Amino acid sequence: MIKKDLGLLLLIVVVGIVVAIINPRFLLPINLANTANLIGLFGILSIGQAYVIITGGIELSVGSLVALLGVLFVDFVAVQDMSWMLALPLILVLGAAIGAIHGLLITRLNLQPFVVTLCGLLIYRGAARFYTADGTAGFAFGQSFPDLEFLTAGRLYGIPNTFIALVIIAVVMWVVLHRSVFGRYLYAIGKNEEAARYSGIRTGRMVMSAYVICGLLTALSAIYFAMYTRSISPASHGQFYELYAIAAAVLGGFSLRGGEGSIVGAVLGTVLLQELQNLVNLLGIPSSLNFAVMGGVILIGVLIDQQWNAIRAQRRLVSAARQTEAHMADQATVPVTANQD
Amino acid sequence: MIKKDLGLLLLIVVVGIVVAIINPRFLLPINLANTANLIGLFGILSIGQAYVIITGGIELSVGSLVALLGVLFVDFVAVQDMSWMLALPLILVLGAAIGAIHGLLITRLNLQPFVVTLCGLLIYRGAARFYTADGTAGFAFGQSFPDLEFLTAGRLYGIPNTFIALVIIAVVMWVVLHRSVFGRYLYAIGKNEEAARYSGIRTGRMVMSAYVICGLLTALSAIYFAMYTRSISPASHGQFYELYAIAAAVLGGFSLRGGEGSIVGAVLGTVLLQELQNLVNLLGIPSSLNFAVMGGVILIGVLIDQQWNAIRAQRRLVSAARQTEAHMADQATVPVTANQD
Amino acid sequence: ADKPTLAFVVNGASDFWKAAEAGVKKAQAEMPDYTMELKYPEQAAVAIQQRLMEDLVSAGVKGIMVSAVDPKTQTDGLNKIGSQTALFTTDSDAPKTNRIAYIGSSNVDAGKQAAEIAKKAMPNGGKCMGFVGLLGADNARERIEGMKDGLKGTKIELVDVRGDDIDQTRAKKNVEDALVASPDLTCMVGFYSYNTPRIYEALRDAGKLGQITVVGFDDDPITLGGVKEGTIAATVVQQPFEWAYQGMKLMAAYLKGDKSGIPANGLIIIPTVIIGKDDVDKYAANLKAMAGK
Amino acid sequence: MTYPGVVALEGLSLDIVPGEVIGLVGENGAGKSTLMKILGGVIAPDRGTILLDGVELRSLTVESSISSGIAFVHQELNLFENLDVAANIFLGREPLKGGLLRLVDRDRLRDMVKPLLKRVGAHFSADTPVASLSLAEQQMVEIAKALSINARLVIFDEPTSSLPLAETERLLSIIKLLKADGISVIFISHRLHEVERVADRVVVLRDGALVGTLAKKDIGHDQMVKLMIGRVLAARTAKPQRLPGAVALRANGLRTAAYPSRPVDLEIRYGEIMGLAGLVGSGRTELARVLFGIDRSYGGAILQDGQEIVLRSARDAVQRGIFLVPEDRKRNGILLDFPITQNITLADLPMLASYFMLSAERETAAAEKQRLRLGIKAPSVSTRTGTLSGGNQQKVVLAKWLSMSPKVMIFDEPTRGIDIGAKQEIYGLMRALADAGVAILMISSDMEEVIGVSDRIGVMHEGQIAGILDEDDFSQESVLLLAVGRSVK
Ligand SMILES: Nc1ncnc2c1ncn2[C@@H]1O[C@H](COP(=O)(O)OP(=O)(O)OP(=O)(O)O)[C@@H](O)[C@H]1O
Ligand SMILES: Nc1ncnc2c1ncn2[C@@H]1O[C@H](COP(=O)(O)OP(=O)(O)OP(=O)(O)O)[C@@H](O)[C@H]1O
Ligand SMILES: [Mg+2]
Ligand SMILES: [Mg+2]
Repeated sequence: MIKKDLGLLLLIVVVGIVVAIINPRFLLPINLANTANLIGLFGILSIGQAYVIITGGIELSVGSLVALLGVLFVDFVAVQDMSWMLALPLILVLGAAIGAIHGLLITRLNLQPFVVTLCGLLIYRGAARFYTADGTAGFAFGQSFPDLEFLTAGRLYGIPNTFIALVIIAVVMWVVLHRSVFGRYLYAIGKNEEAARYSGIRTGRMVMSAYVICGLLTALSAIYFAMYTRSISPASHGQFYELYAIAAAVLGGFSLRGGEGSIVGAVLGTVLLQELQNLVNLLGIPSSLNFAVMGGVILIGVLIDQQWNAIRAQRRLVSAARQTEAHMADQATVPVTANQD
Repeated sequence: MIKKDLGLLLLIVVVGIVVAIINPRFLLPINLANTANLIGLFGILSIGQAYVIITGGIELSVGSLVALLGVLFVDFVAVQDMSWMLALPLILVLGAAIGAIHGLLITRLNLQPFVVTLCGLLIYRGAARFYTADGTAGFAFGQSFPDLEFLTAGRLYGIPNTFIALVIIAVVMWVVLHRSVFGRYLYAIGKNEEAARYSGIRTGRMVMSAYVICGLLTALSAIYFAMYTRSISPASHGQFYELYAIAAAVLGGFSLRGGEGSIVGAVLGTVLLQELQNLVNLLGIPSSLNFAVMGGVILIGVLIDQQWNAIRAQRRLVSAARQTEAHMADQATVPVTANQD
Repeated sequence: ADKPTLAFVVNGASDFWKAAEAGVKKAQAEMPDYTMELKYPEQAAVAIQQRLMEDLVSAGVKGIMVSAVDPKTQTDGLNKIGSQTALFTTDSDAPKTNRIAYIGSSNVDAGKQAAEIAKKAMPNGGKCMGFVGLLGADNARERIEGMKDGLKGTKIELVDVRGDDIDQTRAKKNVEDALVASPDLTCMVGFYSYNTPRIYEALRDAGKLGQITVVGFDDDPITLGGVKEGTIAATVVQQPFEWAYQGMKLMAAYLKGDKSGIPANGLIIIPTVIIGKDDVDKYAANLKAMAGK
Repeated sequence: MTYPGVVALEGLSLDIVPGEVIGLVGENGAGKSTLMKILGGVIAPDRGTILLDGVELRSLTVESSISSGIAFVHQELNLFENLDVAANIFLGREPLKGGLLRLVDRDRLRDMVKPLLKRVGAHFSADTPVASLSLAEQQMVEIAKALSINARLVIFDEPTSSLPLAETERLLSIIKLLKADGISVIFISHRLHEVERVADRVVVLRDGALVGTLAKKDIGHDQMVKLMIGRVLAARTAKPQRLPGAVALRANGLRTAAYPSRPVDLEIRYGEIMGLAGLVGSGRTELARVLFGIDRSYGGAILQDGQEIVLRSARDAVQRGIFLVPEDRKRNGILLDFPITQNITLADLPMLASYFMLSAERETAAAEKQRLRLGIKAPSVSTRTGTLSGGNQQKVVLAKWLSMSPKVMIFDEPTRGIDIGAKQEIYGLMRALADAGVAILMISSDMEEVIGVSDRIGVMHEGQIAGILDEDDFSQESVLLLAVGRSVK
């Protein structure tokens, strides 16, 4: 796992160096900070998605949720004059509740995650559009919420607060996934849900928690996105973000079959994707190719990973065979003594 | 299986009756023909998708392919002055080739279908946009290809030729999936690929064929779509069509875990989805709710199906228990003789 | 590479901007000591456009002319860009930002011109159905609003506007469904550049060309063809070529320190024009010439 | 043939003459299945040759293996639940019609399947969906499938591990019929008495090598065991060290999904091994699942230490010290991809963790302890569990529960597919547990096992306890009579 993450890190660094050589402005603090900001926004989404993917599920409604929750947040704060200190937790709770509903439908009613969240994708998008009657939700001119803005779009010593938030969340979620009992349960469920249940794990609750975590992080990210764009046209806001999140997780080594992947990988996957977007803009590559570059890199990354694994498995096989032969030679006398027993 | 299809048919008819009562113009031949035309277009996509889903795979690049192949077809015919008799098979071959590449990556290099086709989604969209430099590909005013137009957008006795094409394709594909050896192998692979391999089935080839079929049908559909809109802006053309196709298949009883579903179901799923879209327009429901209506109906459909199955399983259990009781009473003498051996 | 770069950032990929591209090219030809480019964001979304502009600023662009995706609420983002580079707006203005000037036309006025077309074509009144890509988008709203305004007090009514989310298949089906749902329609309005051609084609398929008054926007070749044929009453065209051409020159001058081109109110309005049957040939020829073909 | 970390087979030669039944025995992981998979063309050997009638078969694939007349009943079931019986039996060899379209000739297929089903004694029809068959019935389909190949050699890899009594007898007589037709058979089983009855020659594998061949006259239980594990096993079962105590778990009119209309009454006492016998589908597994909280009950009550308890999930049962070693190991027992350690600690993580945080050291220590205690054969506790042999995998499942403190342990077919040596060890472990005061319920379809290990035997018939036998009444016949719904005496 750690080797895989290192490979990804290396790729990120190499791409960075190449871009910096072609256009040194890549390394300007302002550019790095801008990119870090977006890494923060998308990284939080990816971590949420990762929690669902680890259980063998998938959450396709992320993009629509970013739109719906973003619309609601902006509307609450800018139009309904609700205090943001109230609106923020409200939105988080809403995100968690939606996650819980998905989890319930999946674990209690045994529906497929793909189907449930596909319906979510359609329904939440429609709801967001209906809520604003297809209009845009945004802050009026001069409307300003200094504290909220500092928290969501501000910078600390030049580092965007969203990036700091990502780092904190990533550390916490890393510990939870890789060092806690809950995390181990999620891996077990992803590998073999039934066996996990037969070991006394309440798999339903665990899976539900994963969707709740995803909903919660998505809601947080939705607020950040809303404060970044400060304007949300519900028809297009957040479109395809679920694909970005899934792509980042997959690049980071998550298997959609469940039970595999690391949080570090998901974050690095996000970093690589955002670096690529930055690169397309900085190097003047036609933006029509943006998607193609992203798709190409993911495909190549996954291919290399796969080939790498295949080669390693091959090698392990050969060396194992050698070892065993040696071992057997050593042991050749043992069965005879056993025979005298 | 057939019971499930009947349920769906019933739903379609009931919705149709309700709409017809509210707005009798729903039943006008012209409206039916218009809707049949779109059912033809989307139905072909759904059948292609169904072939992939039956193997336990998924094809996410459908929408992007519709854009890329559509752009190429229009460009060949309208701009490059290629004969459509040449361009049409060329596009079909291209679609099949792309399907074959997906199949190869999935079966030979063991990549996950979701990942491969997600990359396809990104790459083909980018390719289409790059090809026209983000412009629109379309026929010039008055440019006309009577034969091609008759075949792709014409009507026979008021029935759109695309719908006739769908019926023919559905029948052929039904026979192939439900009556041929190949179809049986696909079901077997979808349920348990390893066991299928143990039975001497060349699973790699079979899965690849499924993707080729999907690519081919997608290409055909792309041509139909291109001739329907007669103009393609590659950035948005065909967006989300993969979701429509998957949704239709799922509504029609396909399981994304593979090995389940019928062609009739996929077609009926398409019919229902198009009926819903038609309904939104005819009843003057805000277009922003279009997606939400679709999502809601799919969710409800899947839920009913699931509950229905649960109830049926319960009943089967009880009746099975009764049967066994009767059966055991008959057999009570057999094992005793065996014991004397 | 040391030449100062000027960027024209559009709001999404669309043929509409092809003319602007030609305008940028023409300006570039006249001013070789600048690098001028036109940038498409890969999606018509605020976040992505904002990102694109930030990256351009990072890349050292000296001036940006932008058609903001959502100018009303994008204020802060635009101000951020405006504080780092010379910012101009086009297509739709963002007057409350620190942009230097706006060059473009007024969508409300364009809507009013569409009303003029309808009034002229249907002196006895009628019932119109509108079609648009994104119902919520500013340009759509302003055009619809302008048209409704212009129709006030007449017997012509804009009964509904159907959206299609920029899905051309749905755009055409919406027209077909409208023909079924409301048989008493006498006129159709295509608010986005691709809506008019879809109306044209759906009417042709239904054999209703000429029976229903079509009011168009923009200059898709099919639209112009229809106007010429007489089956489309007329179309309201903006002049993105001029926006781009004049805008680029203005920016270049501004960067050199020449601020004479900037009016006091910061608004440079290049009016939209109605292209009817009589003007269409001239307009098409002009278009071709601009594109340098 | 090598796998990562193991040489599964090494320098082995074996020849088979027509009409001969070869019994192939060996400990778990001896390489029996591997050898057969090579013959079946499923995996390729690293070196060596296979000769048929003196002609070398090169690069054997599944198809060429089938076409050269080798039929195969795999150890793990390979059926497709979404297809019907007929489709399963002839999958890959369907009768065709319709020329290039390659349509399935369904009528001919049905005609071809009918006699096969009759031959294996199945009472379901050709178009029954496999999903609705029980495990044993599915095994019959597998056997019918092997028979459908006009084979010259039929390989049965532990066909009886999920077949009880009557069906086992049927299978043994089928093997005799095959032999009479001049068809060779390789019969792999850990139930040595079955091997004794059918084999003309017994071949014994140990650690991937052939360690001995027994001619018909030399075949005997002890000889086979000696060759397999290199020594003679001590007396089969140890006697209980103490008298059974109070009732630990009681089912009071409990109804399960198998027979919702039939209540089960059963008592399990501390310190005893309660055997539970019965025919296939008599509802034993369902009962175990309800007692372990996996399935809900359809009525009745469960009492632990005289108190009624409600089990909403397996976790409720685990917390009360009621553990289940499930029937289907791969599906319910272990995570093949997890290292041994994580499988062993999975159920006990909260105890091994502090403040919900895992401790790798404590986990490894706990696992290492169990590995030594149970003698799990593996390079280390960090080995992937999926690479272990069946018996060792079963020990891992046991280790999971033994590392906690069981009060009631339910074993569902605890020695299914496990070699004789490991069986003895598991019997020993069960007895030791009982002696330590644990109440044990052992569901088994192996008659020898039920009679040899239990202190009392409950027999289930159609979802109800048909009778309880005390040690003095133990006999194959009385168990069987109860199992088919007759009364003893
Ligand atoms: N896919 C695999 N990967 C790694 N090792 C394997 C694999 N399959 C089998 N082995 C190993 O090869 C050896 C032989 O296994 P095999 O399945 O042939 O044993 P067996 O004699 O059939 O045992 P059993 O009686 O338990 O079925 C064992 O040590 C096993 O762990
Ligand atoms: N997963 C299942 N799906 C459908 N039917 C099942 C399932 N499990 C058990 N059954 C049915 O329930 C009945 C009781 O089965 P159960 O497994 O409880 O019996 P058993 O006595 O344990 O038999 P076995 O020796 O086969 O395990 C059988 O008729 C069986 O076909
Ligand atoms: Mg084996
Ligand atoms: Mg059982």
